[in-house]
Amino acid sequence: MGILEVKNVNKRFGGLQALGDVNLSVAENSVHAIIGPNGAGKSTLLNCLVGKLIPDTGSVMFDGQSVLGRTPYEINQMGISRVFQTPEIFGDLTVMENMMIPCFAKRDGAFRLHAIAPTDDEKEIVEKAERMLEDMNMAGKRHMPAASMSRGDKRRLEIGMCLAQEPRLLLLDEPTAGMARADTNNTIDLLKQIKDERDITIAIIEHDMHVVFSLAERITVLAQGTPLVEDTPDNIKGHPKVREAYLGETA
Amino acid sequence: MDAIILQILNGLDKGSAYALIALGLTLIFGTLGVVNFAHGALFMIGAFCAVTLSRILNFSFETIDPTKTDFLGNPAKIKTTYVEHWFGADFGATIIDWAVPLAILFSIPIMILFGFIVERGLIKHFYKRPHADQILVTYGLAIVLQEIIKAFYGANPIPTPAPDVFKGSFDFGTLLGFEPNAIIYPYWRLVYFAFSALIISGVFAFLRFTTFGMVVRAGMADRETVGLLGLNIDKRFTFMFGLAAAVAGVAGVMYAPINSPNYHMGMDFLVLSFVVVVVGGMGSLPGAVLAGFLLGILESFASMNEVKSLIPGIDQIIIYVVAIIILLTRPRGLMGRKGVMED
Amino acid sequence: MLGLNKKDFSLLLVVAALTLFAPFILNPFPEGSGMAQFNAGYPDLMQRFVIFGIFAIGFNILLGLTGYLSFGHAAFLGVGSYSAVWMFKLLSMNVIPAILLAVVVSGLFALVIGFISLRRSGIYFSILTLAFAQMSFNLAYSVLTPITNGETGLQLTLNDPRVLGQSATADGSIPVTSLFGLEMRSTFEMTLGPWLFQFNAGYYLCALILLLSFYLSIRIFRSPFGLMLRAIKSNQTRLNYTGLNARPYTLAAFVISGMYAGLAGALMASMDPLAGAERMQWTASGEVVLMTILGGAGTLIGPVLGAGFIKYFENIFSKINDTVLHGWFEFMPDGLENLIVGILHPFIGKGWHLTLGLLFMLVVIFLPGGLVEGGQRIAKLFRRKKPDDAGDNAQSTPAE
Amino acid sequence: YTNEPTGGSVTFGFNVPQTGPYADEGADELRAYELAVEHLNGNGDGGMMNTFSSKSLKGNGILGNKVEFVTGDTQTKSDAARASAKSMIEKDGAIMITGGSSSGVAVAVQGLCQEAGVIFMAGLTHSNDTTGKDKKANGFRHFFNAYMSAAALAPVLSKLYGNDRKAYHLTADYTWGWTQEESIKAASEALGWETINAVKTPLAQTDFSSYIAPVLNSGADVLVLNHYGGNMVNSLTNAVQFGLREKVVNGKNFEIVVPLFSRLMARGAGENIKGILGSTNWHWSLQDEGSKAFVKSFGTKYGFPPSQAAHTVYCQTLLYADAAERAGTFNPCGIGEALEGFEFDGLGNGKTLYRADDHQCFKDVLVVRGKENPTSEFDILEVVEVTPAEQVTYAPDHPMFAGGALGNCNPGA
Amino acid sequence: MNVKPDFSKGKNLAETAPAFLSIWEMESYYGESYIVQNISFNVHEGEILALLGRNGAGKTSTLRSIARMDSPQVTHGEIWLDHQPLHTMVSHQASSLGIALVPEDRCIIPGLTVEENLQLAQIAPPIGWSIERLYELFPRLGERRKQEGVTLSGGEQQMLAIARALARDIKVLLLDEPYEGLAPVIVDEIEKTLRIIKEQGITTVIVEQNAVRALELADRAVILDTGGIVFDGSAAEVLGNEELRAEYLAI
Ligand SMILES: Nc1ncnc2c1ncn2[C@@H]1O[C@H](COP(=O)(O)OP(=O)(O)OP(=O)(O)O)[C@@H](O)[C@H]1O
Ligand SMILES: Nc1ncnc2c1ncn2[C@@H]1O[C@H](COP(=O)(O)OP(=O)(O)OP(=O)(O)O)[C@@H](O)[C@H]1O
Ligand SMILES: CC(C)C[C@H](N)C(=O)O
Ligand SMILES: [Mg+2]
Ligand SMILES: [Mg+2]
Repeated sequence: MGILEVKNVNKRFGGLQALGDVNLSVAENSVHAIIGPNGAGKSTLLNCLVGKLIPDTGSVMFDGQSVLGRTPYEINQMGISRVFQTPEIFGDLTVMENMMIPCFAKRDGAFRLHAIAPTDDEKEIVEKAERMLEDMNMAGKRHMPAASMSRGDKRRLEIGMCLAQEPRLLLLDEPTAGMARADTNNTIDLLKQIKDERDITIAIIEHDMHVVFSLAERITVLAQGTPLVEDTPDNIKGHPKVREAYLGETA
Repeated sequence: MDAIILQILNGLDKGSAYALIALGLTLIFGTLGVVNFAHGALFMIGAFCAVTLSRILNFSFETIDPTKTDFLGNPAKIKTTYVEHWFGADFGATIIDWAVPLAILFSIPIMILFGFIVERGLIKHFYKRPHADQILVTYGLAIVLQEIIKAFYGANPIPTPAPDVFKGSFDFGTLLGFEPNAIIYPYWRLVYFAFSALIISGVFAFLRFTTFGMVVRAGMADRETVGLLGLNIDKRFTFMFGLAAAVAGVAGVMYAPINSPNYHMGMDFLVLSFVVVVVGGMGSLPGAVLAGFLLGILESFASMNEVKSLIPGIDQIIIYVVAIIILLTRPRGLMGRKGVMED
Repeated sequence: MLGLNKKDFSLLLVVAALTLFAPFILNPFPEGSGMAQFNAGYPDLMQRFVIFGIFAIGFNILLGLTGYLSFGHAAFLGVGSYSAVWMFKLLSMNVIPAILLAVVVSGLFALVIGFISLRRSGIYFSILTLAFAQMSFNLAYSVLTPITNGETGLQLTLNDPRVLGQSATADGSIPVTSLFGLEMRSTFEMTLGPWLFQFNAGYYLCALILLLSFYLSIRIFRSPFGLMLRAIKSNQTRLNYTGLNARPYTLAAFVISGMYAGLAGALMASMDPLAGAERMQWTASGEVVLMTILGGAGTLIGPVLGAGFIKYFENIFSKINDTVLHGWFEFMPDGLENLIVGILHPFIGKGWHLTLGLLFMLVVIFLPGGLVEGGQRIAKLFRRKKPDDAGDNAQSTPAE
Repeated sequence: YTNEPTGGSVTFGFNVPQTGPYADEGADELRAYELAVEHLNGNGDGGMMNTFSSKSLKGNGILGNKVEFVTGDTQTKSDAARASAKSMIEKDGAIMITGGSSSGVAVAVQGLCQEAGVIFMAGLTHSNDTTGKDKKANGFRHFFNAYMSAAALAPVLSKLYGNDRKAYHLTADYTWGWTQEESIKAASEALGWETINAVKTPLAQTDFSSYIAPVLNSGADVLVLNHYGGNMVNSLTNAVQFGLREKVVNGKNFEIVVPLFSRLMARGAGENIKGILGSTNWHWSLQDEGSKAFVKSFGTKYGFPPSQAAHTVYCQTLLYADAAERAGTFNPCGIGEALEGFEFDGLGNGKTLYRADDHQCFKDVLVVRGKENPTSEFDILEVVEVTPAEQVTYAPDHPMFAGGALGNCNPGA
Repeated sequence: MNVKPDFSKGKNLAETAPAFLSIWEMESYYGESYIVQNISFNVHEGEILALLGRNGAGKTSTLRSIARMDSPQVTHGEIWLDHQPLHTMVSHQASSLGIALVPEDRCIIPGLTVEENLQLAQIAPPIGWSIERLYELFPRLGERRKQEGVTLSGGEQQMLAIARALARDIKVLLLDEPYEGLAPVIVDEIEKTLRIIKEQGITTVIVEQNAVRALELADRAVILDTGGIVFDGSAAEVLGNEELRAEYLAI
């Protein structure tokens, strides 16, 4: 029994069957990669997990509880965090403030009428946010408005924000796309480290095979909305169908 | 029954006025994304184009008539208009009589030009600014325009009648088998209705059957990218603004005989036209027109005595009640597009 | 100090000093001089400055922080006024119960209207609030006349019960509003040479409340709550996927700003016990929007400046007439005098709207951040001259 | 007392609508005020000071004080009007406030003046309430009121339209509209008329077609428009557009009545005004000496004849000045005493009484009609009848004016 | 390097090969922040130039400056394309001269379908590939032609952005991370296409985090670091230079 159990999920957009009978089980404290051609339905599947989309049929269980019918923030409070394919951050706020918000969310829940003490007085939050920034190698940019960072930096910030929430399941949609090689490697290390230290489960979508094969313990290949195979990285690498439909010659 | 038919006619007519104003507004507000508080002023200026033309046609010279006296007892001055002087009394009088329809021709170039100037000189700097800034600047503009008109024409309404042939009313009742005079409707209001229909379909056709509409929509969503595709969006926005100003102006001209124009008539319509556009749904032309008719008709029904006695005061708030209900049941108004001014 | 950082604290001090010494600051010209026309240091206008300042500060908590543009806030101001006047009619002339009731009632109104309107965002939200306010206004004007006294406005009469006070004073007039006996309209006048300064009890009560409101608003801006509100403005999607529910935050901001409006309404009624329906009209809602943007939305002090700016024009410019102009330019040769008066004529007196409209446009075109930005630019000029002066100018403290 | 004049001058506060729909009336009021001040200070031709029955004014200011004035904008809003009046009192030291172009505003400002302890000389305000349930000891009204309009119109209506009529009222939904509707209804029903319906219309309404349409088949043969200003212009225009004037109902010509006429506003209705009956406080075509003098003085200065608004505020200014002169003080209580029960003539309305009980003037009322063949742009109304004062006088405790108390005069600080 | 060449007469920076696109002492600002710091380089007709560097190095800013976008603002320097002064133009004029940019965040226009997004590119002359031909290149887009562009999957959007650039008749193609988010097989496809384009004589500037891939494709490379040029030379040279690779590209 995995921490995340997706059963027979279907999703149609008009005439398009974006997801057809998807079954997926992600084991606790593992890294599970989902790969597949463009438009295979990977992001759609993720959207169904976090409440952005509601599947037409099927069930999604997280830690024994159904996530269907819950709002995104409720699902997040259950312990699922998500990094988007195009960075979603608080552009008008500074990097530090961006980082503080998930820390508050972790501590206070979905809503709390805060005592109107200055934010700087919330020592634990400030410290935690600083620590996260350092982990993400962004401490120097603390006072920068998030919108004026380059895109690679935005993406790293978003990952940091999700980690700051100490989620139990972290969903990453192409986290290293557009990231410089050095930072990609750092991110890989960080994710590995976090996974081990914090008892976290990671589901990752990536087109960068380097990332996939360095991190994943299991891989599901999705094609045209249905899982093609699910196996260990080594077996996937050699799988002829996968090579043909997805990897091409290079990998 | 006859009362209901009458109110439907009324509602259609009111609705066509709302629809026409909303159409102009939605070109700027729903399509260009500028919260244009000066739209009412454009409408008002249109109406004053009619006033101005009739003033121009009434330019006259004075001759002293010693047989009569004025209010202070001095010899009275008698005025003769140049138009009558040049074209003869009869034909001259006809021209003056047709001032309002003539004013349509007169107003279109003026309004387009005016729209261009306002857009180039002012609005163009505000596409990227917050909506609140747009409100401030267009509201300022509206005040300035109003005050200028007030300085020239005073604050009182100025009667601007329709040509004589349109005086009187059409007896619908006899067509439908009612007694004579049971359901009558003024000719000019019928003209107004027909005219709105014409303008509305004209604008629709233009935006529907040319790529212009698509480019402008794209430009509002993402100016930068449209520029990357070699399209000069500025020019098109300017043109759109001119078009909207012309629509507003023509609506104003046509409205002049219905209610005598005054300098703040624009403000009276402003809030209402925003409500109509938003209820219709941001970015949707058909939505704005539909909402205009819907609200017009409902307003007419709400002012029926039978309805008012049932719910006192309903005629004062019906528009707002309906607006609230529609916006709560349909998140983007009747036919709004996604992502237009939702944040 | 007081839980504020240095910059905010000095801003608070500046505001405190400004309000405290307003009777001097606003009356720079000696009585009887030509420029005395521009003096604004009389009780009614000073009260208006601070009351609309409070209104705008509250509005800014909603607009400046969450970015939700309400077009119906005047409704809460009106509700506050009506509640306060009813308190004067029924209970007593003491302003405290009136203010309390007004704040509570307007808060409840805001809760209901906010709860419904906040189901939508952007322009749809604005129109919902507008619709509610216009409904309230139209009803107050007509059907609800028994409660609101329609067009004339709700006034005190000699027949009001005033159970804890008196219906009429000994000499047969309506008692005046007071704070435990301190009459709101009592004014101490001080003559200093040709200058006349007026210190009015009502003004100082309003000023005190303004300071409290301002302090509270600084605290809100700097608090985690304020941070959440700014996050809402910035990116609601991210907020949702960070496990935060935007709705209660926006609703709280809406109710708080509604209560500020109610407070302002109650103070208006306390200074002058009349509640008119026009207070709720869309133009009144629009006015507070204009004040906030004109001053600088999202800045702490901006809304107060904007409020002062608009009220100054409404009250001072509208009263300048040709006779006054002729008075100023008397010293010139006749022809020149007439020419100048002729040029200025359209902009003063009945033309004050024109001037205001032009100024709106100029400010928003040249100072995109509102009057505060103007202040910042001036401050920068100074700082450039004195590069070592690191202390931030208090006038210019945007939220971020 | 409040703002006691020092230093040889006395300041009046002219508080009129300078912006908004009544701005033109406000402007005309201001012209008349300036004229009055000119005359009081001994400049110009003296205008009605020469025809005024009381001769205490000498053209040397008031009690030797030069008259000065400040102006303000009421915006036709109670709030703004009070703010403006307050600033005149607090900042400019005005001893008397006058003006206004709406009953709501007048009542609001009158209340303020009572509290502040200055005299309020009401300008345009026609509601019964101003000197009825909202009367104040410090407030005075020269203008006539809705009751008087009704009482003056009734005999003429009966004469011209008969006693068997069915009336349909459209009423602006606020204080003034209601009292006017009430008054006309009472007076016309006393004639034997039947009131078919009385419909309230929102003040902000601009297109009245949906209110006019039901009149067509209601069986009514008279439409009473209790509207003023833009409302009146639009509702009348709409009524004419719907062919009401050509209609024949119950064998009678359909008629429209506009109980309160203003020439300035009537211009906005253009042709539509022709033949329509109404009442007015004063008209420039009157041929008594006072009116002639006023028209001459005003017309020479400004080039067009004065409106009733100009007339009434000119009278109010003179009456105040005269009262101060006679009382020998600017103390509001002294002035009140001098005005209460004061009888005068020569101000264009014939013999007039400022009644002590409610501070309302009683004088002849003009019934007017839109002129069929105007000879000039000002020649819009013709006087049909001058209803003598006795016919429009009512008891101070008349039910339409009941409630409220005059209270005591308040001299303020 | 310090003598300013006379661009208008065709004399160029590198005297050996005639430069087609010349950037001369270009400086760009976002508001107050100085981002592109006085850079000069040449691109020759028909070549592929790889523009490389870390996150935040200023690659995107350089491309946007060349495409004459409103931000960043070029405050100093000159840009010449085929003897035409680009720096005096705005983006739509640059586009009609034959500059096309595939932006890093794809910039698919909301509210328009896939097909409309392409049509939009073909309103203003000069017009390039026909829409049908583009669908042949990216069959995925043909299938989804009636769908709203922004609801495409990430990779599909990337295809659309590239297709949109090709829909115009271009002289210079500026690609900002074109492979990002694409499945490896598709990357192979696009690489092929770029080679075809090159054969047609179109000049390409490519910004890519996958530096090896880019360098294998490119003729020359320019490496940026904090807004300035640190290397300008042949692609092979970079691949052979351990130091450069380690220092700036982490490969
Ligand atoms: N709202 C929508 N309406 C219609 N079709 C949609 C919608 N959202 C997604 N699709 C389609 O569903 C399919 C699956 O999309 P999805 O985003 O899940 O792909 P993906 O596997 O994440 O691809 P990529 O790797 O390119 O990001 C795509 O073909 C896409 O065009
Ligand atoms: N809109 C902006 N306002 C202010 N600064 C900006 C803006 N956009 C980018 N910057 C800054 O400009 C610098 C260069 O950014 P640019 O996007 O050009 O980098 P890049 O090389 O494309 O990086 P990446 O590989 O991450 O896309 C960065 O430091 C960034 O913070
Ligand atoms: C201006 C007045 C004569 C009429 C106005 N409507 C009133 O309320 O009294
Ligand atoms: Mg995806
Ligand atoms: Mg980049």
